[in-house]
Amino acid sequence: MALMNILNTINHTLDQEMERDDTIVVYGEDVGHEGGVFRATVGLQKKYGKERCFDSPLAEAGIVGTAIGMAINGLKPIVEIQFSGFILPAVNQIIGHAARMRNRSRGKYHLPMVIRAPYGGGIRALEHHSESIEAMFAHIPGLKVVIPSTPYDTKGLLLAAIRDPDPVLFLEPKRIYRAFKQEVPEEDYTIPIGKAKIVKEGKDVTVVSYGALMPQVNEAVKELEKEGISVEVIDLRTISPIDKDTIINSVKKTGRFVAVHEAVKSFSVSAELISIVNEGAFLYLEAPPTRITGFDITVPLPRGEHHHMIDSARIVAKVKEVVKF
Amino acid sequence: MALMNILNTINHTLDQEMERDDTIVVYGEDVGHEGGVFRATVGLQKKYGKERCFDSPLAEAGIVGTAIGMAINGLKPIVEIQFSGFILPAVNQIIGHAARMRNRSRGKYHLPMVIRAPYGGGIRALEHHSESIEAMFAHIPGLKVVIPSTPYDTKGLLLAAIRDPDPVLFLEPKRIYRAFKQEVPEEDYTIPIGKAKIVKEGKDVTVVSYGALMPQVNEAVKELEKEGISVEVIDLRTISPIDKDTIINSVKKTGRFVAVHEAVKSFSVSAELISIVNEGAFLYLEAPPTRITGFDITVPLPRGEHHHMIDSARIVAKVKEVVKF
Amino acid sequence: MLIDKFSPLEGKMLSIMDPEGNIIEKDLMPQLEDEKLLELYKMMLLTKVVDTKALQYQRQGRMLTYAPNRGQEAAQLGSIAATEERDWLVPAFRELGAWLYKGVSLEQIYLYWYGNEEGSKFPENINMLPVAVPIASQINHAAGLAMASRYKKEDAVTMAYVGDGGTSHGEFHEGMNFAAVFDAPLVVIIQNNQYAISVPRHVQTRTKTLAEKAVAYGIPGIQVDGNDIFAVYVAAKEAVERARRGEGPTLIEAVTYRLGPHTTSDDPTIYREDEEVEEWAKKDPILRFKKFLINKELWSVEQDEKEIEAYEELVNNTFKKVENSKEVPLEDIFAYQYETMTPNLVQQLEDYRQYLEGREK
Amino acid sequence: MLIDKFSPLEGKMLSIMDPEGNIIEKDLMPQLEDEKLLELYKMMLLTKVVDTKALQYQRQGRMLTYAPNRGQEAAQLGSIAATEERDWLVPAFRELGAWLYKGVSLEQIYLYWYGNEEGSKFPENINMLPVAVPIASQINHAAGLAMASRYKKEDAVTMAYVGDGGTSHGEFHEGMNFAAVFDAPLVVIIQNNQYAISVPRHVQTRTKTLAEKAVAYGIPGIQVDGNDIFAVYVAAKEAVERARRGEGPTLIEAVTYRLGPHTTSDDPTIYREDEEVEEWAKKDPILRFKKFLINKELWSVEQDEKEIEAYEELVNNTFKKVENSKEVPLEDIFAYQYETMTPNLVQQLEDYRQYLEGREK
Ligand SMILES: Cc1ncc(C[n+]2csc(CCOP(=O)(O)OP(=O)(O)O)c2C)c(N)n1
Ligand SMILES: Cc1ncc(C[n+]2csc(CCOP(=O)(O)OP(=O)(O)O)c2C)c(N)n1
Ligand SMILES: [Mg+2]
Ligand SMILES: [Mg+2]
Repeated sequence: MALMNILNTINHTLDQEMERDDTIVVYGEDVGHEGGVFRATVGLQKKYGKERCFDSPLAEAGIVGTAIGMAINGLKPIVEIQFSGFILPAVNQIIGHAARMRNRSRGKYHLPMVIRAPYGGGIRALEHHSESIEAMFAHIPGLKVVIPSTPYDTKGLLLAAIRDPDPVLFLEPKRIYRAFKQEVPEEDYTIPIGKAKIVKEGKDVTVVSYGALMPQVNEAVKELEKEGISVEVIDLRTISPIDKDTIINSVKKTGRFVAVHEAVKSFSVSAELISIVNEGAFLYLEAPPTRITGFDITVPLPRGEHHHMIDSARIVAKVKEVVKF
Repeated sequence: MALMNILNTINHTLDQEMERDDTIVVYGEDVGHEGGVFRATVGLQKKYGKERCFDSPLAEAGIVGTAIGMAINGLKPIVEIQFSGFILPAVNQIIGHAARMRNRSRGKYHLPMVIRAPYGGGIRALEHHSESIEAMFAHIPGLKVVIPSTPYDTKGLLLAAIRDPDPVLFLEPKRIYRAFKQEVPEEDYTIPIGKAKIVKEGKDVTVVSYGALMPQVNEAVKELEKEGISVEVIDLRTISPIDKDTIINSVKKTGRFVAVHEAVKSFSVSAELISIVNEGAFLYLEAPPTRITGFDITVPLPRGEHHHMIDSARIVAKVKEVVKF
Repeated sequence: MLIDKFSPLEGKMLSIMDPEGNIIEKDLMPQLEDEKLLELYKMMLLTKVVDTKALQYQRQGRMLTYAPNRGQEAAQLGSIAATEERDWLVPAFRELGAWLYKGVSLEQIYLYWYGNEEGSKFPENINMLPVAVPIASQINHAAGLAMASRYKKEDAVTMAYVGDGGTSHGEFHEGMNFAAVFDAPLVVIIQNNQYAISVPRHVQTRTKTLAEKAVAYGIPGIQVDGNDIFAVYVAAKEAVERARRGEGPTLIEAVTYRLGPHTTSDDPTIYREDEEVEEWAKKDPILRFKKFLINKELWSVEQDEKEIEAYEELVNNTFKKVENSKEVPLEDIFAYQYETMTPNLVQQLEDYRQYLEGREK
Repeated sequence: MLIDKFSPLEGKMLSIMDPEGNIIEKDLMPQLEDEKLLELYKMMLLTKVVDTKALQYQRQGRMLTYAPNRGQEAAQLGSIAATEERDWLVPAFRELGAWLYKGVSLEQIYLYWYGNEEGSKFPENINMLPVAVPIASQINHAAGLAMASRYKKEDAVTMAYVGDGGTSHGEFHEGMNFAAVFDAPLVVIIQNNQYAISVPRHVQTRTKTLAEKAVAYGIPGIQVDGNDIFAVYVAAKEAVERARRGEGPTLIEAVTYRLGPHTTSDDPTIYREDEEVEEWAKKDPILRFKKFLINKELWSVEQDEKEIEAYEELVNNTFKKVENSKEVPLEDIFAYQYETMTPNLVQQLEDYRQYLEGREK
């Protein structure tokens, strides 16, 4: 066991798994010698050589497209897209091919590959460095989309992603990369993809969120509990395939539902969550299932971004509203 | 007035507007000499010259990216993506730039451009020729997404799209390109983007759909009315910005809601519709708002595609279920 | 190296056999055994029959969209013949000749064009990717396959195909560059058939040749007469050997012509003149090879006719099987999205089955 | 044409002034008036001061992420000086010198790096695009701008910038090819500063030069000493004139070096040796130009010091203004998504305002 933040945990997990499995190769822009702009892959090239951890040319379709070829030819590539905003040039490969190769070849080829990308705002960055576009990929059959929110989960989910026989988009909550530490077991463990976590049981209202917003949610919940509101908190962990059962069962118990995410509101993950709640727990609803999300705008540059970011006070206010309904 | 199908109408509308406005240029793969693989631009090169209607190299980011440059420099490009499945290589330009140039430059630059792309399945085509990925783009602030379902609407919406100061993704229901004809006025008219159409008033249930499925919906409704169920039918016409008011007002009246689309179910347009209904008409709901959609799968090749396509019988069955709830 | 003698920048193109089947570059003529020559020729014939028949079936309303390759047989067979069984084939979508050479059954090929994913489930031992419909995107897969072979220290080479139109795409650029940077054992064959659907080659790019695009990746590039099976073979062989020795990728432009329509939905008379087609018909790669073999007394007109007849029967019988094949079962459209069906998919399938049952009643 | 004498395929690079400020290619020396020379030099100095100060502010925690351009002043000013006011500038993101030359106010530039979109709202008369963060994507915009100029029969030229890393991207390929096919009046300057963040030039591509990538588009490409303002200017001038005459695009590789970090978040000591930086510091483009001017008795050390001091004051004052500028108003993050706010946006803004008001109570 060691105390680690999310970033350390990614590095530790890649390291451990590369040691165990020499079909793993790790690459992307600045991933090799430098160890990534966030240092997630630091030390791996030194330890495993340039063959297994290397810098690629600056070309995202090239990165993902070659990974598809490698995965077909017996390797397990783990590629990094430097920021999720730069995944867009690779969308033809991800949506057009990675998600489809198994179905296209009726199972002859499958793609054990992971695409890692830091996502989300709140780091006072330049344009295209703050996006939350998980909904786009969750909409695509054949992909899995995972977002951890703690160091412990990061290890378990990343190992599960690497060992998954299908392509996994692993979105990393970069705002909380170094926000806090947790005991992360040295030994090998996986957390199943497709299972949400009940972070805290409660009975008045269900709050579902994921990734970089979980700390705000947890803070809000503390506040709410002080005021006598019992909140059931669910960390989705996997956006797709989504864990309907956990959500529906929770809402059957609480009768109230709030989804929280940073991504823009319309056509988002929260829309799907609200639909799931309707489909599975309509008769239990005591208030309209609702959502706290980013506005329907391009993430603003830092001098305007704070307007757009969600803090715990907003969550508290909305949950109270829902409980009072 | 002339009887036209959707495809003729597109050609007629482009022609009329090119005549009126010589800042319009029309291009894309096979768009010039041949007039497009569907012949939507046939005759335009002959009439307006190679300068205004031309073939481009085979490169979708190039097509959309150059259109952005042209729109900034005083032109109104209307580009064609041959099939919506091939829009993926252009996503970096569409989402990363087209949607953002106005905001990025605080209004100095705006992009009066239209991206036309035939979308949807049911034409027994090769892979990547049958996708419905409107949700991906509807999720992106700064874009507008329009889908007509009749020749009349096609003209009004396409003219509105061309004259819109912001980029519009104009998705064409290729399955019904030639399915039926309608009287289309010779004169100039626009249909406002962002307004849904109440195709038929009704009082028992609201059915919302768009594009190539509207004929199935209308057929289903005839069947349902025979059985004494009064259906309010809404054709969305614009996916984004979505017309909440029309939907909410309808559900306030009917208390029941069914969304119908061809696209896969999860994280789709119907999810947003259900959320809108919850947010705006929760207390009026007499049954869970629900949806009939494609399965969460890659569109199958023709020998399996029929399983995936939605026919009027499925709509009838689902609506009855909702009405009986 | 050939490339030193036939630099596209100097306007040179490699050809070995003229349209009359005469060998015009004796020194460069590959030493192929008679058996191999006949094997290749027969495969070209078979390809032609399979292709012509597919078009017929389609015209009869019995086949779906099909992409003919008549005219490009030498470009395909000459190149793929330079590879070994362990090598990888990465097609674009029009490489019928190469697929047949690689051992894909005719039944599977027809099944694919008949709209059934089973057509792309090649037997375990065939190292070949399914058709990549998004133009040029396969070049990145090919680079990755080749990088993996290198990583595993296997000596397999990847041979990938792309069209003249495909060279304009960003994915072509990225894949070529990756392969070059990582010395990947890759050979890319551009089948320059003069058109991308209706768009002629000169609208695609301003360069004189497509082979010279190799310069941008620091690798050899050569233009060959793509209707001359020997020219294609010799260039491909040298490239394959280079790749196998670990010296990196090569770009080969095979100058050829699509004698048929782009696909069965295409009407080529809109964008090209009959005279142009006739000119190219004279350069027919099969005719040329036949003349050569007849000159060499390895083949005869009678044998040719008999062989074609036999192929026609084979093809007709196979197509009937495909025509009578079952539609894709409902389960199958759900079963291959992931290794294990998600709960969502399980439920959607179950709900739909129940609905269908209810409907039957 | 210069390109005929300095072919990158023959390993030639154009330089006119050596690191000591001596003119080594007298014939090629451009005829610039003294005034112009001083204007350019002063703008290089200003660029340097603006850059150095931005880094300082950032280290003091007063500035957000900033991308320094120290060392690349000649590559930027030499090229942009070859354009006219009506021409278009399409930056990547590190072209401070070119922006200043184009007339963008220092205040706006700092405002941009200070995290405010207003920094990219250039005055009506400045034909310049905002920073394009997605690498190489701007080359397609540039091709489109240039195609539009041609369509409108205006003689404006577009000058676009891209990095060495950017040349690997598919968008570079597509934009270059479009520009070439449509004879667009475009000049693309590759600022080859040897690194893409930490990735050295030789990992980016296997070619010896980046200029030779022009071959793939059938257009002229030339490599110039990017720290020699005259070499850059002469090549750019020729290219601009070619473009203006309607002869299509040119690719210019300016060989230079980023003396500072990639951005303020970058630690270059991880990936490069001090000696390398020192070697390049000797080739400093500003020093070199200064020596030339002093030799020519157009400038003196005293003037230099005075000028720098004046610039420092200007820069400090401007930055203070930026530092004291208001944050972006809530309305503004909603107002520019579309020409007219959608009902959805109106409602979201209204709801949030109400929430904020409720919170204040
Ligand atoms: C990315 C992408 N854009 C557009 C298409 C539609 N399309 C199919 S084939 C084709 C032309 C391809 O031309 P070329 O590369 O020369 O190959 P050929 O068809 O001549 O064999 C086009 C535009 C596609 N399949 N993929
Ligand atoms: C499409 C894309 N991928 C990745 C990045 C992250 N990134 C920013 S700058 C940079 C390196 C750019 O190198 P180069 O083109 O040489 O320009 P330089 O920074 O040296 O000026 C990278 C990878 C990006 N901005 N855009
Ligand atoms: Mg072609
Ligand atoms: Mg660089």
